[in-house]
Amino acid sequence: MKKFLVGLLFIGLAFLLLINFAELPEEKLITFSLSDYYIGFGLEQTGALNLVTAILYDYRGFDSLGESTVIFAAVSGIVLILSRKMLPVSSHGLSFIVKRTLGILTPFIALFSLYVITHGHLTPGGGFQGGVILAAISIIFSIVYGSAFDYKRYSPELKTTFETGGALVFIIIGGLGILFDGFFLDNLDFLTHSPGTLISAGSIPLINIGIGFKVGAGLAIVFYSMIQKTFGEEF
Amino acid sequence: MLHHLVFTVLFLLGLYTVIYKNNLIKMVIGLNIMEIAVFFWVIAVSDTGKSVPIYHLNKFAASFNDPVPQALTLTGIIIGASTTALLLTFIIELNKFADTIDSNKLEGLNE
Amino acid sequence: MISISILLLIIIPLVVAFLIPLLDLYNKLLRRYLVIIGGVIEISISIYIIISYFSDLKAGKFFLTYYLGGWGPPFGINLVMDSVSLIFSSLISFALFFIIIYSIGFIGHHEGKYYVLFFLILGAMQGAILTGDMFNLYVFIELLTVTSAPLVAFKRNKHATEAAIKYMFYGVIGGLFFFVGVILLYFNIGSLNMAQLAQHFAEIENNMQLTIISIFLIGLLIKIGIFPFHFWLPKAHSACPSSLSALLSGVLLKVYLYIFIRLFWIVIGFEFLLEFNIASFLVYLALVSSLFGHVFALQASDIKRMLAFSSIGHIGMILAVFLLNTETGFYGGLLHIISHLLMKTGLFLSTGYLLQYTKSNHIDDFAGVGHQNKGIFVGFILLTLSMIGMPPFIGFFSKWYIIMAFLKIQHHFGAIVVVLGSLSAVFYYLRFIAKGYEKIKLSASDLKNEIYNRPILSVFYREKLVTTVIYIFVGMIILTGFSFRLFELPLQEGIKELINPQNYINLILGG
Amino acid sequence: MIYLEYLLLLFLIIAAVMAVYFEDEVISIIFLSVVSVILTTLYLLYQAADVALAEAVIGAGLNTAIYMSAISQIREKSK
Repeated sequence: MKKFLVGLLFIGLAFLLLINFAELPEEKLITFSLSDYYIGFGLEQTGALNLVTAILYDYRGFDSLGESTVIFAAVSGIVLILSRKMLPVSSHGLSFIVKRTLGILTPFIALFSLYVITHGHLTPGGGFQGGVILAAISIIFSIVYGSAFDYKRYSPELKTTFETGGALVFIIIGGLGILFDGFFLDNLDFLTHSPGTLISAGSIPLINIGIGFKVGAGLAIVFYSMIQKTFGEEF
Repeated sequence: MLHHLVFTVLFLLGLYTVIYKNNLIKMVIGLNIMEIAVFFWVIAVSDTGKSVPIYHLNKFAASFNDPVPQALTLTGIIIGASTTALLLTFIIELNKFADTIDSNKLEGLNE
Repeated sequence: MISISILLLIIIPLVVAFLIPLLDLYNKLLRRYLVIIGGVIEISISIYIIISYFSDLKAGKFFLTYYLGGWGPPFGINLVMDSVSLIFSSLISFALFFIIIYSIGFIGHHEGKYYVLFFLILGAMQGAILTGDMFNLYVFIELLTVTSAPLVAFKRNKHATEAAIKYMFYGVIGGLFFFVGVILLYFNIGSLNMAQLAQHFAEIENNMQLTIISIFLIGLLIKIGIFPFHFWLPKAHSACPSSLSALLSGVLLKVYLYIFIRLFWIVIGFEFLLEFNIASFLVYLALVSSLFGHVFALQASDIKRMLAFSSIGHIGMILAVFLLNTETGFYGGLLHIISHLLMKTGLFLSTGYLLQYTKSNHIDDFAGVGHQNKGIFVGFILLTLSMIGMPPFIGFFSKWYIIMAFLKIQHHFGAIVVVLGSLSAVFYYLRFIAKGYEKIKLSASDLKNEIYNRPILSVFYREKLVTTVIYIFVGMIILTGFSFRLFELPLQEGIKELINPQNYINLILGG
Repeated sequence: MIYLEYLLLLFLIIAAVMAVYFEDEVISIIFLSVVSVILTTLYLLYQAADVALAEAVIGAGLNTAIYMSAISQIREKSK
């Protein structure tokens, strides 16, 4: 019965999606729409070359706060569900050659992630993407060196500190906005120099750095919790 | 029209997987495909043949694609990744208690 | 009027949630104080808003707003608080404050993450209610799903994890539909601000209007748990600890109802639901859902499942009475939202207390509970009486106005469903009350057996706190029953806003 | 260029169908990451560089790792 109803819904949905979605209008109804405003004034108002970043961290910065809170909530939930008071059972990792190669490569991966994070307002990228690359280092470490290696190097306490610290940095920068310009998450105007330089675009790079470390640490915690031998109780 | 067709096919494929597959991990994959379909559609429709919404320093061309859907999709992708991670965590936990990830054998998911 | 206090309603819970893990690294005992301080700050901001803007409310021009990042309404995100949001927001601060106090006595393990997720839910609820931006609303809806799902699985057994998976699947699909709706609105109109969308929605072509409405309807009906999409609700609301059931069933469903009201009365005008004949269909759908909820509650032998099914019944009733789109309907619906919030939260909290003295949630184990905990069981009975709709309590008055609203426009089916629901409620609550007063004789070995069979959770840390909170809720339903006219002023202002959405648009866009 | 887009769209659908079709979860996930890679290219074609970077990093990188760890946990348990 349930599956039959769902099937009916299915056909209706196919009809809806195919027939009606194709009728999207070419022009938006509002003559001066959101995108016109952002494209027209984005550079001079925020100082960011990358308009997507300008929207994400300045015009709609509150969305990004909510978004990073979603990641924070997911991490908290995963740790809540999978937490066991057990040391991880480590695999031995891959061969010597792979370990050495990774050792040489790691600084470059870290550098690339830092580049993506700090140049969010100039080039494609930003805190979220760079943060995921940062987390990838942790993931590769636990694959290549075995899961205990990462645990010894970067303890869960350190990761937690980075994660919550990053989120708090976001809120503190927002609070600075109240202090200097009168509104929460206001772009800090005194940091805006000529567009195109690294330190421009007001608070956007700072927020990017906060989010980058937060996302990196958070996703590392997620991966680490998921590879933990959570059913080690038997042995 | 082609984009709408691809979107519809992918979305319904994902929905089909969520509803008719029994393997829980396959169901999560179906959910992912649904999300992918929506995000693909948003980006494909918002592309009007203009350039990436990033200024070059020396040439100030101002005919950009609409940056707003891109920002919204970015948010959506990240939220989708966190929900996927959470769902997989629940499945690991369920497998620990029930020793199966077949939704047919879990009467709690089928009533 | 620009006021930072409505921003603080969202930010304070988030800050508390971010601080808890940091504080845990140093000292775990400080956490409890931080949690209480956070709750106190939250509720005092709510009280501050009510007191300092009371004259505005009386004059009928209560309206607070905040521009995030300093960008004005059409281009940035703005927070809005009007009379309807004032009712919901202060109710949530109030209810969650007491649930926090209850949790301190009730939850025994994994407290740190529990409070993190709890405060994130509080922040997300306030955000979903106060935001004036469509996409921001989507982000907060997803945040609500992501934070409440791990709490559904909090008990960490097979049952709870299954419930969480089911909840998550429905929640993510509902959220995805909501996302598509928001994007469609943006592609058609070119804005994300609710007021601007409301202004221009009438200019979209008819087919597209219908598409947008149906996409949003699928998304929101899944979230509210109306009949064809209600499968996740009873499991999810009964699998978690009682304090969380109270949160999900008593408070979270109202947030989704608020989003429904905000969307279909202000952003998408109600006249479009009438134009496409969706409104009358939805009334019947909601009433059928209500009937289903009550019927399933009759055959449920698990007390928390029974309460969850009863929630489906009540929520369907509220939705139906709102969809009548009359002044009496709004009054009855808003009043019943208040009363159902108080009653269902109180019921789940008292059930949580009573269930500590039973082996399981099953009705057979409920025998003799009334003798063991006399005071709380009397409170439980008073709450159920209010749920049924007995005169001196608030439940009677709200149900009275709902029936009046149905009768006023000659909608007899609705009135019959409400009465039938109350009648079946008499039966399904009476079963448990009668069982609770059953005399049982326990031998010494039986007693020992029962103590050893108790679940691990049944350790009370501070029993006094738990009972005090329950008594407060019982007191609230009696007090508000005698003086439900206290809500008259905000309710009337809220009704004015729902009837005249143009007012909201003018206030935000300054036209 | 337009043929490249058609080809990619075709491969996108084929990869998605494959991800659903195979019973083995590992193969499904590999095809899912293939979908993500194709999607990244498409996003670049559609002039959405930020989304392409996010899709490459999250869809092809992080999601695959998380799926794999989940499956290894589940297989280890049932062994």
